[in-house]
Amino acid sequence: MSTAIDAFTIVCVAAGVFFYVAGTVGLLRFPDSPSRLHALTKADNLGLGLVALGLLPREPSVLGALKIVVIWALVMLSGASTAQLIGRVLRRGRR
Amino acid sequence: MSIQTFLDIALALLVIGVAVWTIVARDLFVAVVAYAVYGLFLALVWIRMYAPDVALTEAAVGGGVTGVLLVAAGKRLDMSAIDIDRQKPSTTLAILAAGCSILFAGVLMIVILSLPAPAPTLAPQAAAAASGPGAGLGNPITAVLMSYRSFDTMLEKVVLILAVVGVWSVGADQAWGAAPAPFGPDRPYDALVFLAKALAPVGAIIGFHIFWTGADAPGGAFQGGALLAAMWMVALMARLIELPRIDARWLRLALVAGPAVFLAVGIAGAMLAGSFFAYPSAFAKPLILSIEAFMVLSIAVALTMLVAGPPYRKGAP
Amino acid sequence: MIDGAETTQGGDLLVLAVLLPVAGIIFSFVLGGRYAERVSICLAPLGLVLACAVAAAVAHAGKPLAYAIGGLPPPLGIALRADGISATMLVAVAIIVSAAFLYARAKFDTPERIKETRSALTFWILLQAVWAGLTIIVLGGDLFSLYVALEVMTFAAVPLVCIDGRPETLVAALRYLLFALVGSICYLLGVALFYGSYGTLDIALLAQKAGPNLVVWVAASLMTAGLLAKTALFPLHLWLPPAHANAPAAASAVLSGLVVKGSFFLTLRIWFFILPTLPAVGPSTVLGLLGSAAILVGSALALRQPRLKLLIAYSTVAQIGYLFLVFPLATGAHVWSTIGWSAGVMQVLAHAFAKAAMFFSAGLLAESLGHDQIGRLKGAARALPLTFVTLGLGGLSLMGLPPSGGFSAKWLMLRASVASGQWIWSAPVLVGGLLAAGYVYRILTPALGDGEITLKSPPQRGREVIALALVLIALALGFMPPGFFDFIEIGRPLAAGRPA
Amino acid sequence: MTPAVLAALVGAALVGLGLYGLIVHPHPLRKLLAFNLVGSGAFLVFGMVARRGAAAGLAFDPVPQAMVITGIVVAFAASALAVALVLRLFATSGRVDLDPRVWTRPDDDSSTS
Repeated sequence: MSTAIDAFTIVCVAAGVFFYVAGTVGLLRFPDSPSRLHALTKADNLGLGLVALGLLPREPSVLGALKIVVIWALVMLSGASTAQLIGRVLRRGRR
Repeated sequence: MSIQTFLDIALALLVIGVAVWTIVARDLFVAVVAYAVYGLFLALVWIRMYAPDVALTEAAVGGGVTGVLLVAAGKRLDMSAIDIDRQKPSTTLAILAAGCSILFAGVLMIVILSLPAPAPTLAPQAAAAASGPGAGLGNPITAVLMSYRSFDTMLEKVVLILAVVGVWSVGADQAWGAAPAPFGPDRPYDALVFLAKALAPVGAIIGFHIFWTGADAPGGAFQGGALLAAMWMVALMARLIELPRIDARWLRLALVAGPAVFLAVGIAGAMLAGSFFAYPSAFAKPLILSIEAFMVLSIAVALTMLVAGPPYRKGAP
Repeated sequence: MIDGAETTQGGDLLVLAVLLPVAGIIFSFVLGGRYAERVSICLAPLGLVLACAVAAAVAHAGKPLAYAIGGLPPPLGIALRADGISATMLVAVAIIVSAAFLYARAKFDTPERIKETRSALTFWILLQAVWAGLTIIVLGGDLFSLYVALEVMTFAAVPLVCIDGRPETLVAALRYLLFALVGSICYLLGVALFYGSYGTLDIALLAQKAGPNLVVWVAASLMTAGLLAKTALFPLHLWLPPAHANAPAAASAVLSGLVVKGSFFLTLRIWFFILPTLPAVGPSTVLGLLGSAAILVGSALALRQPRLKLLIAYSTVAQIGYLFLVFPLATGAHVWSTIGWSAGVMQVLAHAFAKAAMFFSAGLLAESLGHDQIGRLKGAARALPLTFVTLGLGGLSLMGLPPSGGFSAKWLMLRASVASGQWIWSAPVLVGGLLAAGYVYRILTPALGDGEITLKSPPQRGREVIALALVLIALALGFMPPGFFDFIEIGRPLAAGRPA
Repeated sequence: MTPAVLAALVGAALVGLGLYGLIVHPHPLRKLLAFNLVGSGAFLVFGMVARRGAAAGLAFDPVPQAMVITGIVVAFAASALAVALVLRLFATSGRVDLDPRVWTRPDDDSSTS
């Protein structure tokens, strides 16, 4: 049982880290701000989501698991809103 | 070299790198943003030092609220930087300054490495005292702040009040009594309004949670208060609520609530527990928690009002 | 149990002395408006009574008072202590702050029908905060509490400088703030090193543990350097003249007379109370030399100032220099170090009272004439006789002419330098006196001459009397009985006759 | 070298870096940023002192950590006051120079009382 959980965690966290790396590469390599933003938010939401998912079964208490989910939700919320705001500023700047 | 050492060194270099960026950045606004980033990395360093309470404070106050304050100021001062930055420091001054700084840092490093070992510590006394009959708190830092060094903690709240008075005092005479200038534009972006509506209630609950668990786990009045202040600021930016007038009685009461209750309990201690700022041992924990509750209020209000700045009235010089 | 860690009889007075102005700040802030003024005026006499009670208790006990806050003794808890010098300072602070309260009433009252004004409310709260900060500085027994007290004082003093809101005052305040903040951080670094070495920040405990080693030297130097920036000792004096010359007169008097003495007092605490046995010839000589330079530079610049308040502010730079001669003249357990110590304390007190009185007078003069240009004072003494009597008597003390506290201080300094064989330190004392005569002469000569003066407003007798009363105290200090000099030795380690 | 000592050395470097910025930059807000670097460097030294004092089942000595928390709040209050002063200076005069020579007028006739 514990081996299965370990394997699940490793797979999920590794996949999450992959998305982080991909997002970071995108941030550094993409040509303009909107596509950089695109890379970044995708990486954050998916990458963090997978890391959180991988850590969930390792949390002994329900409250602890709930905290992990809330953290993920909060990051998604703030990430999405910030991306919106940055995008708005970019559009205004181009006009 | 173990992986942990590698990560520690990488983090150290990162912090120094961002700090260098803050200093050498050409643009004032870039420097300010670099500083905000720096605050977040610093919080990670504090985690590595086994200081979760400090890390929370650094992230919330040092990085978060200070970041908001400086970014807002940096935006308004961008124009001022144009002519002043043209006065390039002379090369002699720069070399002299670099020499002094390197010497200073070098001496400090040597002294740090020559501190005596084993290190002196009050940890055993503090641990015994925190769980003892005097306090009954699981978090020794809260015990130190609220019981052993309560005098400092109360004075520090007085410093916050004075800072608010100082910030208000630079306002215009005609604006006295009015509210500070609003945080955001009259018609805020929809995304911001959505964020504020969704985030502020959750954040406020987390703030209370951090304060409440602070008695026994990392957290406490400062960290909780700072988080509440941040949520209030988000709501202010989205213009969901407006800043209060600075002569509002409730605002004044909220600002002094923490130190005033502290002072009152301290004086009562002289009668009930035989010494100023002593807690009767049966009521120590509930008393400390209730003082902290008022302190959370005072800290949240003080931090927000400090970021908001002096009272403002259109047309006042 | 270690001496000084337990609460002594009369220790309650110390807590009350600290809590009184703190409570004043809280009440003034909540009640607002003209109540801030009323609270200040009501608390001042109480504070004076408390200060005198502390002094009487110290004199009666013949040893320091102590109070362990919360019944929790150091090292984990915090102690307040009052020895001879802190009781003396406490009384001086209470007198000068009360005088400033009375003096400020005319300018910072809240007019009828207006609920609250910016300058009045902030002025009264900030002045009470200066009082609170100074009280904690003289009574605090813990280096970190003292850091917070230093910050209380900074946060109170800086906005006082720019309370009238002109850009020049804002610049002065900002420079003052930056100097003070960097000074605080240097002090704090020293505190960290002390804790890292000895695991306590209590002054009495550190005094027993600290010995001469690298960490202690660096920690003490860092703290001293930080405090020098706050005291405005040459060459860190640049912020002081514009700040003190631009503040309202009531605030200038407190800033120049007392606030800079607060950080000086902490340098005394470090070198004479925590590290009295360190072979500190090197640092004392450096501080003495910086002090001498401050006397010469400050006096020379005072001779060239166009405005009276700037002149008085530069004179503060010079008079601060005298304070630091106490380091070469009183370090160590010599027979003569008692004389040097008495000289230093006397200089602190004499300058505090004389300078406060002179700033009060300069403020009255500026209100009556509408300016304080020295070049346009011709005949002013006839129009404002009492103001110029005060300025003249204050100048007498600054020059060090008898009978005055300034004379006693400088005379004792000369005696100590002769007795210790350190003749060199008598040179700055004497030259500084001559230069002071020069700048006092610059004020008085034109004023006593003939000239047409039109007063914008009549002289204000009541406020002139307050200034005169302070300067009379400065003169009376010249007649202190020998018992006073025994009193200020109470609690000082290595005081003559009882080496540690 | 333990992580705590490493952090303290970083702190010392930050103090030096901040001092350099304080001296070199003419803009008051840049000076304020530099001051904040110096402050956080000093706090890191406190943090090392706390970590070195780990004993009795605690991973740190709580006394210096409590002091850092107080220090961070005080440093923030100082920043807020400085920012208010700078903004007011800019609003009333349109410039933020700290150089006293800019502000001295030879015919200064302002009566301050």
